[in-house]
This record gives sequence, structure tokens and C-alpha cells, in this order.
Amino acid sequence: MNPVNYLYLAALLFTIGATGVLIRRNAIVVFMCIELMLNACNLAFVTFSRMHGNLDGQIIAFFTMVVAAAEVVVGLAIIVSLFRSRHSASVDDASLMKL
Amino acid sequence: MSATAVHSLWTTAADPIQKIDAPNIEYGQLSPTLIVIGAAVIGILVEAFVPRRSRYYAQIFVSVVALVAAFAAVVALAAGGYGTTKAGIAAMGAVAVDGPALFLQGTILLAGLLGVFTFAERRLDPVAHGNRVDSFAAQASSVPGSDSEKAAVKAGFTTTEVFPLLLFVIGGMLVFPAANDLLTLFIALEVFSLPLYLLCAVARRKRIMSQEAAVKYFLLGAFASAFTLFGIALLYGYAGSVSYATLAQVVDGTIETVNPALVGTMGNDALLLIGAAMIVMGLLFKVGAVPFHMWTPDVYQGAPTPVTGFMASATKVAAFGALLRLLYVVLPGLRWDWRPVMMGVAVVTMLGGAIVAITQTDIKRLLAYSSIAHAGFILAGVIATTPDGVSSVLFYLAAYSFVTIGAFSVVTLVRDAGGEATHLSKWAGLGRRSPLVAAVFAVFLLAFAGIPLTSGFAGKFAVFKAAAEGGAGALVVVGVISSAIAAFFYIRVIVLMFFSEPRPEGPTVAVPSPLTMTAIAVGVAVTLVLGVAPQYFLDLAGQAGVFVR
Amino acid sequence: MENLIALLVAAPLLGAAVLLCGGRRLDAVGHWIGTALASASFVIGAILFADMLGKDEEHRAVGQHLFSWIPVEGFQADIGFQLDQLSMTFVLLITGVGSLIHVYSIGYMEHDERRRRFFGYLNLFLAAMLLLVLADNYLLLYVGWEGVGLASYLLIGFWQHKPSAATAAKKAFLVNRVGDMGLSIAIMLMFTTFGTFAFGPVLEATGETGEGKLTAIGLMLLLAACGKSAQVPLQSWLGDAMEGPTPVSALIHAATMVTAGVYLIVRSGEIFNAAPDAQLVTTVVGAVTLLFGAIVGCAKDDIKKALAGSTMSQIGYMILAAGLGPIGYVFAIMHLVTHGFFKAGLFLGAGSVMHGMNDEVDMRKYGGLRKYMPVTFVTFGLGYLAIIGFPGLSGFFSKDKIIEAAFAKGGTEGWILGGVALLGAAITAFYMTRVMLMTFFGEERWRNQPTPSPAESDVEPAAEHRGTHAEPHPHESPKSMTIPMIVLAFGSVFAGGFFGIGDRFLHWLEPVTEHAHGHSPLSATTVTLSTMVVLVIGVGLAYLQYGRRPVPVVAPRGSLLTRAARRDLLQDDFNHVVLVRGGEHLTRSLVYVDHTLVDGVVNGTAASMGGLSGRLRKLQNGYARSYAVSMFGGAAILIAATLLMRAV
Amino acid sequence: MSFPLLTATAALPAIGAIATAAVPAARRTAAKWLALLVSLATLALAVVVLVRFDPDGDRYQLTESHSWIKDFGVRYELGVDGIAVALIALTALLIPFVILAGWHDADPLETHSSRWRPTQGFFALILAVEAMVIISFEATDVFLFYIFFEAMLIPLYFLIGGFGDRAHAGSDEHAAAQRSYAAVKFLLYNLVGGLIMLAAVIGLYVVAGNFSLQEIAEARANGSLDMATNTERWLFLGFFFAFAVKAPLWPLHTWLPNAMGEATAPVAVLITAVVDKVGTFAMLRFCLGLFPEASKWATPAILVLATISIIYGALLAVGQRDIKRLVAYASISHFGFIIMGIFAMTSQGQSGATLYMVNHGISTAALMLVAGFLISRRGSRLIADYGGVQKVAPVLAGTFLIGSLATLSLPGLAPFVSEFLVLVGTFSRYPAIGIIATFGIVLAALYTLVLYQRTMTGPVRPEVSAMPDLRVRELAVIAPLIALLIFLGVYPKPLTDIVNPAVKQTMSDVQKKDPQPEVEAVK
Repeated sequence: MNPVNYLYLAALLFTIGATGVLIRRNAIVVFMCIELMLNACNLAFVTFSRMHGNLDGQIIAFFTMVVAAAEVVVGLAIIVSLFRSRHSASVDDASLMKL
Repeated sequence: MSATAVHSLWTTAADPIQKIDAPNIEYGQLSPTLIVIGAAVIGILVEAFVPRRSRYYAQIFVSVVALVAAFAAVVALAAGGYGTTKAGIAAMGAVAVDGPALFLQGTILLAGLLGVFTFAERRLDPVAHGNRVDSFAAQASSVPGSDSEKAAVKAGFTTTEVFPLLLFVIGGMLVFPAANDLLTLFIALEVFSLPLYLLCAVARRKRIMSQEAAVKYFLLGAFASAFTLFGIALLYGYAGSVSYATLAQVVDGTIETVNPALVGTMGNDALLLIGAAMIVMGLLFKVGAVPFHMWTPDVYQGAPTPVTGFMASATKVAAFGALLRLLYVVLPGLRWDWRPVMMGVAVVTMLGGAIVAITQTDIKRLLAYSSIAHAGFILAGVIATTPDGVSSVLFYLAAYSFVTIGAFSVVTLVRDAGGEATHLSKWAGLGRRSPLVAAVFAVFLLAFAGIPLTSGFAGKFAVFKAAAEGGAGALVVVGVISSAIAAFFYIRVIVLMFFSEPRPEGPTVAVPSPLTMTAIAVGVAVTLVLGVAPQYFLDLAGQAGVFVR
Repeated sequence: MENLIALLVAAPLLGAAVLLCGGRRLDAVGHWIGTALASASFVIGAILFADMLGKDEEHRAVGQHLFSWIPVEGFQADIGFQLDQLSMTFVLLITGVGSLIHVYSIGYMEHDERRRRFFGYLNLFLAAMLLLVLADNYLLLYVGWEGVGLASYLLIGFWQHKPSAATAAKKAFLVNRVGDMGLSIAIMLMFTTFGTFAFGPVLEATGETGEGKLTAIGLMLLLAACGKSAQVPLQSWLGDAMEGPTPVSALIHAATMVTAGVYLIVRSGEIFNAAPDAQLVTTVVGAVTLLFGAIVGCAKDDIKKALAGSTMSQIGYMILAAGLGPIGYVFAIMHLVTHGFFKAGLFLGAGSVMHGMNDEVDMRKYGGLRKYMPVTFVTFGLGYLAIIGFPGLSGFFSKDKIIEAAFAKGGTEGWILGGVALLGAAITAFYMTRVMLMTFFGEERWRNQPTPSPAESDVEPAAEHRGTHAEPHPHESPKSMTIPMIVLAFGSVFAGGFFGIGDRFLHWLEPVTEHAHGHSPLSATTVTLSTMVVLVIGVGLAYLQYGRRPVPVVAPRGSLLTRAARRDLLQDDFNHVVLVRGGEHLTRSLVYVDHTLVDGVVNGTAASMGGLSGRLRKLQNGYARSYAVSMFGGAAILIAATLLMRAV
Repeated sequence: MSFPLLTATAALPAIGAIATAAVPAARRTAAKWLALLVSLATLALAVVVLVRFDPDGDRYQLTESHSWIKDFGVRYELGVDGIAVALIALTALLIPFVILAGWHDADPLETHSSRWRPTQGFFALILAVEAMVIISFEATDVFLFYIFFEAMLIPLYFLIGGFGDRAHAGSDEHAAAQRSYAAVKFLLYNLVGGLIMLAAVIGLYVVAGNFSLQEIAEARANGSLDMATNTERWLFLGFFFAFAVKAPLWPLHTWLPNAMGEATAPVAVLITAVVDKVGTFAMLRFCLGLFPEASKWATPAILVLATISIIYGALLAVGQRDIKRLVAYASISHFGFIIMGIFAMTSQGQSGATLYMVNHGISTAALMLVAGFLISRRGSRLIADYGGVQKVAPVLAGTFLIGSLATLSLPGLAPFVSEFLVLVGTFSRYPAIGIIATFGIVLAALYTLVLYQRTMTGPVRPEVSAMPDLRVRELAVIAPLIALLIFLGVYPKPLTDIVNPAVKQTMSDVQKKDPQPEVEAVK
């Protein structure tokens, strides 16, 4: 099957993720959507790697996973601490600072 | 592409992998980064093994030594001609060691050093239970207002982790402007972003706001870096490589051996353009350009002021460095596509930042918006696409970062019962109560406003001149107009400090330790020196104005 | 010898400087210093006069160049003097009458604690006036011109605590400034036309330029003359100027300064000769003013204002004569001199009367004063006879000649001008007789008059110390005042004859002004006779009105003309409504415009900027997701734009 | 190389400013004396400049030239022509009087905290302004000029906003609000002007490649640098705008009345008599020097604006109720004359304009300082609050009158010479404009005499009945100024001798010849 379709899939996933970030309130969910976007990127990388026949893309994918993991660590830490002090994970509640 | 072609690709890809020869790393040329990262690791070990009482001093020692050493290394490299004649690519093409890189690394290291000083400041907050305290939470994990927090304060805990975190940030920033392939760029981006998110979250006072700032910064930052990553993917797809050199050749169409498998994608400029745009967007987010600026005010306000100061200066330096390299090394062939777009961004950034700042009432938010406006000015220099443009931007960044750190350090001094008194109304009559502090802050504000004889003017003149020579006269006019608008609110603060009667319940000005004093003093000194006799530094920036390809 | 010329000016200038900077320690001797220096410059004048008489006509004009004043590329202004017969005439008149009036003032201002300053101002005036008549170029003349204006401003407003005085002074200066504008424009025109504004070169070169330019210059000079000499339409200030102390009115507003306009025109004779239109306008102005002043003079009950009207009218005669060109110049100057004598005398007389009457100025409260102040009566009477042109006295010769010249102008103009001049003579006779009768004859209306006097509202300090406002006790004035009056009386009696008989004055002045004998349609005798006739008529009418019938203490309402004349023929009202009110409205509205419009635009921009800012910052609503939206949108735009750039 | 006289003249007050600021809080009087001495020393140096300057020598003399910011093509180039020398002398002359007149203006109030040292600040700022003004007169490098042209706003801003007129109608808060409004308005107006000029300065660099007045002039002369007509016009407008704000020219004038009204009289003098001259001076040196063609192109419009300023300023002066604002509007009218003289493009006009700058400086100083003394006595700026002052304080009234007469440019006083020259110069090329402008002299008489009448004459008002006459210090301020007014009115030759050659140079810059009289009169 034509690998280009995987690219379309990747784009689709990326868009879904982005949309999720825009519409979901729960910080965790938002964060998961971001993870989804990262994975969309991974898919794109491996697809291109496959198309170009060089391995860079696949290596980058590994890096991306590591970065994603690190992001999870930091992100969850922050979100959890916020949750504990506010008893809510809604990103909309966190709007003390504005204007 | 046809199935057979794909098959052939597959077969080639499936060849038994020949043995990988070990990469050769130019440790000397990478030494600044290595030193800082290493120090950061040591810092972690310190956290693990050194007893709590002496950690603080140990950490300061490690950080300061590391940063000084790294700076010395940078100077040595520059002196060794790596900035000019011997400029080259290191680490198997991953990192460039050239003029801009070294100049920016030097700037970042100095900013970092001042950052460490402000981080380590322990005289401002009143002594709690016999322990001097800094601007960071006693125990970041404890819930604000909870008993555990009180206990932590009582026990005199302090979050000394901020120092290694800071070192990691600096390490990432050192790589960021030097990154010579997209992967390194991305990694560096994350390396300095993630610790920064954490640093935003650990304020001692107003912790809720601090955490909120961290969340916002984190979510939006991650969102932005996702875009960047996707952009990288697309560029990779376009050129089949993430190395700047190759990309540049492909973009220029000067590549000699075209891999047949790439013909299909290389023809597809959509990949290139969209990818480039997305990467640039990620960088614009970091520099805080409109419309990717909205995190700036909130984060600047919520984060602990020392962090804000460091972030405001160093992040801009690193991000603009990366942006310059990307645009000048990878995408010069695309100049006619991105220049108009960037011009648009620059215009809205300059005007937007200046206009919104007019009605701000919180000093930290005010400075945030002013930093946005300044990002616009710097973009004007970026757009010049001439060596002059590069050097002018470098100069501006150096000048700007010191003014910023100084200004935020002054903000940490003005305090009342609730910690820093950042609401402008509380600054009324500061000039009457403590003329010196007010005068110093006035100097910084005038530098921001670009009044002659301050570094701000020299920098502004440099970028506008470059832009005008680069044929962006319109930008200069807009820049001049927005400078006029911006002048209005800087002056408002000065009026407030000097011409309005002090409030009886007004804030007090804490007398800082030599650490913060150094930071402020250096800020003032650099501001005036770069304002009155900028030639030497202009020369530096001028020599450093050439990227290695 | 000519190096003395500078001293003429220097002496009184020194006096002014000393007296004004000297401070209180000079109070005791101030008046003596002032008088001494004034007389000194008279002596110098006399010496120079003697010297001049010694020379033959061609070489009488002498000059003295002091130094280069404003040397600028293509523009040369010098401080230099020129003394010819014309200037000399004025020098003698100014210093002579001036010195007399200094003497007179010693007595008149005796009780004023600011007497020193008064004399300082008088000296300043003398200096400026001499500078005016001695200057050898128009710019320096301009300096004197405004200098006398300043002096007159200071002296009219000498009793500054009286609002009326201050206002009058300001008015005088302003109206004069309008005239000065004319002078400065004239000078500019000369500069652009001739490249210079020194008398010599300009007047010699008149032939080389078009009549248009010259007419323009002439009219501008005339404007200046109107301001200084209180000619219609700029005459309104003279009446109010009577607020000043009487010696000032005598010296500045009768004898000397107000005649500067005549000097200017006669001095610029060549220009006017070459510009008939300008001349015509000049004669018209003169004729109109002549009647205007006379009519006003008939209606005023304030003795000084009546005399002021008369002054206006007499100067009208001179301007008229000057407008006639070569046939008139000499007579203009001659009348100027004689007028200087008798009008100064009359004013001093009036002052002496007021002096004896608690500074009462309303003639209706006078009457029958002749037995109380005989000297004043006699001198005043002689002055009276002189001005109405009683045969043999000064006025007779000088005025008569002017009327003759007016007819000699020829054509309808001639008839009209001549007629007006005659009519003027009649009215002059009328109002002067009126003054005479009301003041010195009739029953003593000042007895048991209801006090306080109307002068109460604004009392001169001179009166304050004289205290009592009860019934006045008319008495003769001290010697220091009577002697100058007597001297002037001599002048008013004999000057005319001395000048007129044998055309002495004509020959004296001819080399400067050149003289042409016009061909009068009427013989000299006819003119003289007709003058006599109108004279008798005028006096007769006045006698019937004021001699036979008792004069009411309170002025009757009077005819429309009378009421108008009392108000200076409504000219002031016109000014008030049109200029003052209009000006006030203009400035007030401009202030408004400046504040709302010019300033408003800027403030408005600032405000709108603030509003925009306020609206934009609403976008910063604190919700991370909306920030994300903006980023997403931004990214979309960025991508779209990039693609678009490629597309186009 | 010889002793850097010009640098010294500018540096001395700068150093003095720092020294004065450093005087400890308690030693207030010492600070005053220090400032006074420094200003006098500066005056001495200025006199040396005046002497060393040879009117018939090169155009720019006592020149100094050092490399400064190579990358911006900026050199530290100083040099003076006759015009600059005259104005430097004026500045150095006026500052001591300003300091002396403001002797007590900045004494701290009880309310001030002990660390607040207004007095030191006040005099230090004045000296700082002097230094910057002087160097901007000396600069022959556009960028160097620009830097100080802009930088001098800051000390002035603090002078206006920080040391307002204590005789203010209304409460302290109201006064403070008024003050900071005036200060901000002043700063923003001039800053905007300056920033627009900055754009033009950059443009100039792009076109010319350096900022040296002489080099650019030469380059234009020998054709190696030719600006496109439009470029030149835009650059000209950029420069002129800034100078017109500073000057100030209608309709950019509205900051001046506020600034002069709210500032203390000495500071007001500093603004209008010294600082604003930089604007007009710069028109003469930079607008005409760098952009002759564009200047000629813009002349008609500018002359119209100048004429409006003359009449408009005078009319508004008539309408004012506040003494200092009245003087401010009078100054606007006078600046109209100066600008008119500059752009009339005749020798008389430009010499007149230069003389006008000097004379206006002196006359306004005289009038404004006396007004300041008057105001400080009564504690009010409103004309209506005065009356009959001449009876209780004759000397004050007398000096005030002389100041007024100078303002209405009475012949015999200095301003007359310059005003007449300007009028003649304008008239000879643009008769209509010359005549309209002449109306200004009538209006001038109106507003000055009305002011004098309302304040000084009439019955004595009870509030002023106890008013003391001028003190020795105040006389020491006024007397020399008046003497100077009279001297320059009678014998301006020394001044004209210095100025004329410079004007000839400027005329040759713009390649204009004086209109010749139609008749060459026999001399």
C-alpha cells in the first residue's frame, strides 16, 4: 500500500490532537492530546524514513519517544501539584492571571 | 511512486548494516556545553548526597564555577579563532561552532551567571524561623497553605534543586543556537524547556499563581514543540535529512547527488514551506512573537521573579539564535517566501506589544509586554538578511538581556507584606522614598525606551539601520511609531516613581545581598557602557556575524 | 561744530538715565537736573542755529555719522544725524518749548512724590523727539518715532493708579503702533526698491522708480503720520491722552510729538511730489480731520478735551498743507511752529486754571475767572486770539497762507479744500470763543456748586494733598508757571508776523522743501477778507450762545450732532464694538480652539490608543485554551501566508 | 593636537552636574554655590571660544574629530560656526542667571524625607541640560547631534515634572497632576519628534553612508552623492518635524504653554530661551545644510505655518489669564518670526533669525524671571490677582515694563534689530507674508501692555500692598540682562560681525541670492 497514506493518517492524528488541545478542559486530557500529536509526528517520521529508505527518521522517532516520556514526567508533576492545590484539573480554572 | 521502486528501496534498506564506526567528538569545541551539563549532573548528585544544610552553598559553588569555566571556555574558543577562521561543524555535524554560536553562548552564560546570583538571593524575604529564605518554595511538592508546607518552612527546607535545573536550562540553551541539525534543535529545545517549566512552578509566595503559570507554560510549550516536531518531520520528508547543510543544499537546489527516492518529495515544495513555517512557529513561540506571545505575560507574572528575569533574557537570546541560524543557514533560498511573512509578524509584534502594554497595571506584566515589543524590534533586524542584520541582532540581544535581568532584579527589591509589590500603584513615589533604586530602575526603563546614551538606543539603532539597509524601510517606520507608543508607558512608570506622592502604606525597598547588587550593578554598567561606547561590542558582534554552513 | 549734534540728543538722554536709575536719593534735585539738561540742549541748539545762520544757504545742511548700527549683507543701517533748516526749526521748537514746560512743571508737579520720575520721562521724550527730527535715515527716525510713543505712553499713564489713565496710555501706544506698522512697511518698501532707507539716496532716487511703488510708500508714510498726529482714522487716542498731566498735554500732545507726522510728510516731500494720488489722500485726510477735530472741540465741556479737539483740527490744517505739495510744505511747517507756541500756551493756561480750581476740568463749573487769575487770563486770551487768526497775531499769518494754498491747489479740489479750510476757520473761532467765554467770563458758576466735584471718582494725587473739595478758591499760579506762559504768549503774538512778513520763514526753509507759488483763483486779499468774515461769524455765534445767555452747570442734552460730538463722533464706540469686542471674541474662541482642537487631536490620539489597548488586552483572558487557539490560528495563518507567497 | 576647547566647554558643566548631585543632603547651599561657580566657569570658557573664533576664518573652527562608533559611521566631530558661537555664548550667559534666579526654588519642604535631595538634583539637572545643549550646538556630526538632542529631554523632563511652580492655583495633588501632565506632554511631543527624526537619520545613513556634515556637504557638492528628490524631501521632513516640535511651530506648539506654565520661572527660561533654540538652530544648520533642495521645496508651506504661528501665538497670548502661559504664547509668536527668517532665504532674514535667537533668549529671560519674582511674592500666576504693583514695588514694575517693551521689540532694544531684519528679509522676497507678519508687532504691543496694565497699574490691591521690591540677588539677575538688551539694541555690530559670514555660508548652501533692489540708489 502506498506509504503516502500513512502521512495522511499522521496529519489526521496531529489535527485530532491539536483539536483536542483546543476543546478539552481537563489538563490531563489536553496533555494526552499533545502526546497524540507527538506520536503523529513519529508516524510521519517513520513513514518518511520508509519512503526515503534511510534510517534517520526511525532514529528520530526514538528520540521523540524519550522526549515525550520526559515531558510526561515534568507535565504530570506540574499538573498534579496544581490539582492538589486546586482540587481541579480543569485548565479553565487556572485563570487567575489575565488581561 | 511505483511499487518496484518501493521494493528496491526496501531491499536497499534491508541490506545487512555494516559496522558503525565510532563518531568523533570535538570535546574541546563542545566544552562549554559539556561543562555546564556535567555541572548539572554533579548538582543532582549534590542533592542526593550532600546534607541539606550545606547544599545551598555547594550548589552555588558548583553552578558559579561551572558557568565561569564555561564562559572561559567560550572566550578561549573565540580567542582561538573558532568564531571566525576556524569556525566549523562539530559532533558529526550536529553542532556548529561559529561566531554567532559563541557570541550567544557567551551572552547566555553571563545571563545565567547573573541568574544564579538572583536565584541565590536570601536577604529579601524576612527570616522565617531563623532560616534565611530565597524566592523558592520550601518544598515544591507540598500543597500551598498545607501543614506539610508549614512544616517544611519550619524545618528550613529550600528547593536547592533549582540550581541544577538552571544549569540544565543553560546547557540546553547553549546547544539551541548552535544546533546544526533539526534533531539537535528539537532536543535542545526540550532540554531547556522542561526544566524551565518546573522552575516556573516553585515560587515561595503566590504559589497558586506560580503553578498556574507553570501549567500554562507547559501546555502551550508542549503544544508549540509538537508543531515544531511535525515541521521537522515534514522537512525531513522533503529533504530526506535533518542536517542543516543538506537541507540548505536541497532548498537552494545545489545538491549534487540526488537520491532517486527523494525526487518525488523534493519536488514537493508544500512539504518544505509548511514544515519551515511550523518550525519557525515553534521558535516564534519561544521568542514570544505575536500571535504566539500570549503565554508571556501570564508566565512572567506567575513565575518567581528571578526565574522570570533569567527566562526573559536567556530564552530570547537562545531562541533568536536558533531562528537566525535556521533562516540564514537553512532557508536563505526561501528568503522571498518568509521575508514578507516575518515582516508581518514583526509589525504586529511591535505594535501589539507596545499598545497592550499601555494599560498594564502590574510591573511584571508590563515588562512582559515590553519584551514582546522588543521581540518585534529584534525581528526587524532578523529580516534584514545581511551580515549586518545578524550582528545587529546579536548586539541587541546582548544589550537587551542585561537590561532585562537588571530590571527584574530591581523588581525583586520592592516588597511589602505579601512579598514583591508588583502592582504599579504601589510604586508611587518610590523616587522620594529611595531615590537610588528608583533612579536605577529609571535607567533600565530609559534603556527599554531606547533613549540615547543607553544600550537600548544603540541596539535599536543597529537593528533599524540593518533593516533599512536590508530594504525594509517600512519596518523602520513602524518600529519608530511603536517605540513612541512604548515610550509612553515607560514614562508612565517614571512619572509614578518620581512625580507622585508616596503612599503611607507603600512598599519598602529591601536591602539586597551583594549577589543581587552585583546583578543590578552589572546591568547598569553594561547598559551605560553599551550606550556610550558600543564600538568594541559592535566589533565583536560584527566579527561574529557569519554563520558556518 | 556738527559734532555738537549728538550732544543735542545726548543731554536729555543722560538726564533720563540719571533720573530713572538714580533712585530716591535724587528726589530733591531731580527736577533741577531735568530742567538743566533740557535747557542745555536748547543752548546747544541755539549755538548750532547761530552757526547755521553764519553759513550761506547751500552749506547749511550738516551731518554727523556716529557708527554703523546694523551692518548685514546688503543691509546697512547707520546711526547718523542730519541737521538742515527743517530739522533746525524743530530742534529749536522742541528744546525751546520743552525747556519752558520743564520750568512750568517744577511748579505744577511740586507736590507729586514721583516728580523726579516725571522729569526723567520728559527728558526721555526730548531725547527721542530730537532723535526723530535729527535722524538721517528712516530706520533711525523710526527709533525716535517709537521712542516718543513710549515717552507719551509713560507720561499719559503717569498717574498709573487711575485706571482711566492707564487705559488711555495703552490706547495711545496701540493706536500709534498701527501707524508704526505703516512706517515699517514703508521702510521695507524703500529697502526693496532702493536698497537703502537713508534720506539722501532715497529722495534723490525717487525719479528712477514707478509711481505705483512711490504711491504705496507715500500711503504707508501717511498711515504712520495719521497715527502719530492723531489724524482720522487714527485720531481716537488724542482725546483720552488728556488723562496725562497738563504740561504733558502741552508739550507732547499739542506742541511737538503730534506734529511729527507733518515732519515726516514734509521730509519725504520728494516721494509725495512724485505720487499725486498719495498727495490727494493726504489732503483729504487733513481736510476731514480739520472738520472732525473742530466739531468735537465745539461739544466738549472738558477744557483740555476741547483743546485736544482743536489740536487735532489744527494739525489737520498742517497735513492738508503738506498734502498740497511744494506750495504747502513751508506753510505747514510755519503753522506747526506758531501752533506750537499758542497751543502750548493755551494748554499751560488751562493747566493754570485747573491748578487754581482743584483740578476741576469741566468748563461749566468755571466762569468769571478773569479777575482771579489775570496773568493766566491775558496769556490765554492772547493764545486765543492767535489761534482764531486775529489779524496780526501768529495764527493769522500761518493759517491764512494755508487757506490760500488750499485754493491754489486749483480745480474743484482747490475749491473744496479751500472751502473746508475756511469753514474750519469759522468753527475754530466758534469753539475757542466758547472756551474763552465759559472759562473767564459770565457768572462764577463754581461758587456754592454741589461738591464733591466729578473729578472725585479718580482724584489726581496733585489734588489729594490739596485736600479740600469744598468750594475752590481760584488763585493765580506761582511764577514758575506763569513765566513760561508769558514767554509763550509772546511767541503766539509775534512769531507769525516775524515769520510771515517778508516771507522770512519761506526763504529759510525753501532750500530744504523747495517752494512753488500756486496760482490761486482768488487773490490773497480776497482770501484774507473772507477769512475775516468767517472769523467774525464764528465769534458772533459763540457770543450769542455763551456770552449772552447764562451757561447751565449741567450740560443740556443737546442736538444729535452735539451728543455725537461729545462722544468723538462715535468713533470710539465703533472701535469698541468692532475691534475690542470682535477681538475679545476672536481670542476667546481661539483659546478654545487651541485647547480643544489642536490639543484635542493629540490627546484624542493618546486616548484612542488607550482604548484600543484596553480592548486588545481583553484577548488575554487567562484561559490557556484560548491562548492555544490563537497559536493554532497563528500557525494556520503563517502556513497559509507562506504558501501564498509562493503562489503569487 | 591642541587643547579640546569645545569638549571642555561641554564637559565642564557635565562634570559639574555630577559633582553637584554628589553633594550631601545637608550641604544644600554648597551645592548651589558649586553649580553657580561651574556655570560661571563655563561662561568663561564660552568667552574664550568667542575670542578664539575668527569670523573671517574657515566655516567650522576649533574642530575636533575622533572616531566613535565606526559601525554606525559615527564620529565625535565638533566644530563651531558663527551661529553656533553666538548661541553657545547665549547659553553659557543665561545659565548663571537661571541658577541665581532659581536659588530658592528647590529648597526642600518639611514633608520631604531626609534622603530626598531636591536642591542638589535641581541644579545638577540644570547643568546637565547646559552641557547637552552646548554640545548639540557644537556637534557637526548628525548622529552626535541627534544623541544629545534627544538625551537632553530627560533632565528637562525631571526639571519640569519634579520641580514645579509652587505658586499654583489649587491643591497640591492638583498641582502635581498638572505638573506631571505637562512633563509627560513635553517629553512625548519631543520624543515622537525625535523618533521620527531617528527614522530620517537612519535613512540619511543609508543614503550617505556617514553622518559628517562636512563630508556629506562636500559629497553633494562634487556630485559623488546625489539624493533622489523624493528621498531628500522625506528625510528633510523627518528632520524638520523634530525641530518644529522643539522650536515650537504651530500646530505642534501646545506642549510649550503647559511646560512653561507648570515649571518654575527659571526652568521655563531654560526651556524657551535656551533649549528651544536648538530646534531653530538645527533647522538652519541641518535642514538647510543637508537638504537645500528640499528646504526650498518646503519653504512656502513652512512660511505659511510660521506666519500662522506669529499671529496665532500673539492672539492666544492676548487671551491668556495666566502670566506664564501668556509669555509662552508670546514665545510661540516669536519662534514664528525666527523660523520665518530662516526660511525666507535672504541674508537679512537669516542674520535676523540668528540675532533673534539670541535676543529672544535675553528678552524672554528678563521678562520671565521678573514675572517669576512677582509670582513668587504673591503666590499666584493669575493676572487677575494683581494690580497696582508699581506703587508698592516700582523697581520690579520698571524692570517688568522693560522686559515687556523688549518683548514687543521696541526700537532701541535688542529684539527690534532682529525682528526688523527678519521682516525686511522676508518682505524682500515674499511681500505679502512680510506684511501679514507685521501685524504681529501690533498684537505684541497689545498683549504685553495689557499684561502690564492689569498687573502693575490701577489701584493697589490689598493682597499686593505688602509686596517687597526686588532684592539684591534678583536685581543682580535682571540688571545685566537689561543692560545687555540695551547694548545689543544700540550696538549689535559685534554680534552681526560673527554671524554674517556664517549666514553667507548657509546662503551658499542653498544657492540662493538676495533679491536685488530695483533701483541701485546713489550712495
